[in-house]
Amino acid sequence: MAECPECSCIIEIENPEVGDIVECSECGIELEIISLDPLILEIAPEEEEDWGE
Amino acid sequence: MAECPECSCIIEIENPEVGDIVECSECGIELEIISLDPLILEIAPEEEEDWGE
Amino acid sequence: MIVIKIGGSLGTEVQNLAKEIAEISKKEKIIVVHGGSYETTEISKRLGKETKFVTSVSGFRSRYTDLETVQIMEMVMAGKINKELVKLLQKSGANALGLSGADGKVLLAKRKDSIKIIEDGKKKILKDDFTGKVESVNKDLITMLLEKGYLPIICPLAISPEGDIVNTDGDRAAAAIASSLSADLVVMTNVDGFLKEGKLVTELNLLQIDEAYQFADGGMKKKLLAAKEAIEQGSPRVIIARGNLDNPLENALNGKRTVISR
Amino acid sequence: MIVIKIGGSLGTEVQNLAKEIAEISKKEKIIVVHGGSYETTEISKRLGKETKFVTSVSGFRSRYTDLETVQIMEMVMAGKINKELVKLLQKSGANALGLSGADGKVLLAKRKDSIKIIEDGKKKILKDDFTGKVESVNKDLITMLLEKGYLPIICPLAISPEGDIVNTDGDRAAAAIASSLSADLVVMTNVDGFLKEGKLVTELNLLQIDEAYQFADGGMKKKLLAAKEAIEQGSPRVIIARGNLDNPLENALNGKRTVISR
Repeated sequence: MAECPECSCIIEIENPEVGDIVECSECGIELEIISLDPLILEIAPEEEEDWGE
Repeated sequence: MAECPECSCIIEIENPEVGDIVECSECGIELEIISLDPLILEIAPEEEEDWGE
Repeated sequence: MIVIKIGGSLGTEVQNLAKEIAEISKKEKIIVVHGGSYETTEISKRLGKETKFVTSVSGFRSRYTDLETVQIMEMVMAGKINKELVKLLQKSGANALGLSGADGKVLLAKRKDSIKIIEDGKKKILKDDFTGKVESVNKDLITMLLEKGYLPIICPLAISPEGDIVNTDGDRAAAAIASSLSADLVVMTNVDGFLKEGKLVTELNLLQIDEAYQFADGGMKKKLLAAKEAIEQGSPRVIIARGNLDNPLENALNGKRTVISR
Repeated sequence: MIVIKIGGSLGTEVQNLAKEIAEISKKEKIIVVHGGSYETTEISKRLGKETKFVTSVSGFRSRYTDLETVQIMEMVMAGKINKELVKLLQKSGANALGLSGADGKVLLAKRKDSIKIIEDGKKKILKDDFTGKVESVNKDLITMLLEKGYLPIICPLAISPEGDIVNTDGDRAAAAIASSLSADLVVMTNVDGFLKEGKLVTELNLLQIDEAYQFADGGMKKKLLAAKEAIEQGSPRVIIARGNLDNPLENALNGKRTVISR
């Protein structure tokens, strides 16, 4: 369980891993799992995707 | 035993190896051993020496 | 003026192309942009560095480029491939001059220190990745070199404003260079061009590219995207043609190919 | 104008130097020439390629440079070291631009496809060796780049008239570049300068170099020879100074060093 930094609702996440992107079930914003213990979420960067050689 | 290409005298060479430089005992020119069987000599190139990194 | 994008292989096909390029560069200004992904993976293996590929959100396969990987790419792409191409073209009579995008800021790219990827079906954030997209081209430097008779050979390792060397996609880097110079772009590949259900499509315009996209595989998708970016930003024409035949450049300019224009 | 010859190490000492060079290049034109022998041997080992050193007839140690070694040097020197130096200087605010001697024929060298060496006491001919001596410098290209505000970083892999890439000695390549541009040459090393029986000799002229030669070890012998070649061919001054201290360039220009002049 963790709090959405955008709308403060409590979200349940199954087998979370650091770096995962999850969507807030309430406000739908994309969140990044920053740490597991304690479980902390941050708003995921709006990065355009990229690729190289 | 091999013939000096410069002065045609016959030279004796102990345990020759391809690429060795030897001096003709007669005319003193530098010779390069090109092959062993048969033993063939050529006048060694006048190359300046060089080195790199 | 023509920008020619080739892969990273140094086999017979590029030796044919080098002779053609040297010949044509006598009457037409030419810039070569090359890749090197395959050889980078090979040399990484020999150096004991495991290559990790990630998939971008819209499905493009990309090398996870940590700092050690950047240095291996400097060795393989900016070093071996770039200088072997310089050697090949010098031997064919062209005054080739090799540059990476970092040199003189030929390619300035914005580095994203975190990018979104898909891994085992999960959307994830990947950090410490030195990948980026070309944002600007030092066209004054390229033009100056061309005017003095040099043939620039550019490796798509760009530099970020912070001074980091960044891995960029060769096709898109070539597109950025071509459009900055309003030059045609020829992309060499190992098929005849864009194939729609197995049949060569000889002409496409900007509007048709999105539709063509659905019929293309990963590699061709990237080339169609690069073509679109090139034309939108000022390149008059993009040609996709086969590189592994006898006169690849002659064929690309006048033979069997896909021509994309506005 | 100053040509600065540095080794190939990318440790803290070169990071200090990079900041100084970026600073001084605002008011003085600077060209950097670098080596890379140590790192080349390291990467060769990791790639499973055994390095063979040979001794030239007059006693200089030289790497047997077959074709595979040339490609490893392209990777390590023209690739990794050159581009890491470009990155370092770009981060310090200088618009660095890296080139190998093959690019635009910056360094033209005569390749000797057979050289005389001493092996196990025997004089021998060594074939297929891609080593050579710099015969000419493309000073127009270097001058053009300097005038446009670039800082050239040159790797001593030259090109022969036949189009082969050739290993040349970094000190002598720097000497050729400095003399072609009538520039001062600063050679960074890991001692205070030329030491005669342990004591620093602060000044030497051309006549004294031959005598100094007897007191020098292999590495310093090469630097004295390069200094002699530089001054004989037009460089006003050659400075040999220590590179591994805080402000190496400041020290070289005004502190504890050996200054060689006509």
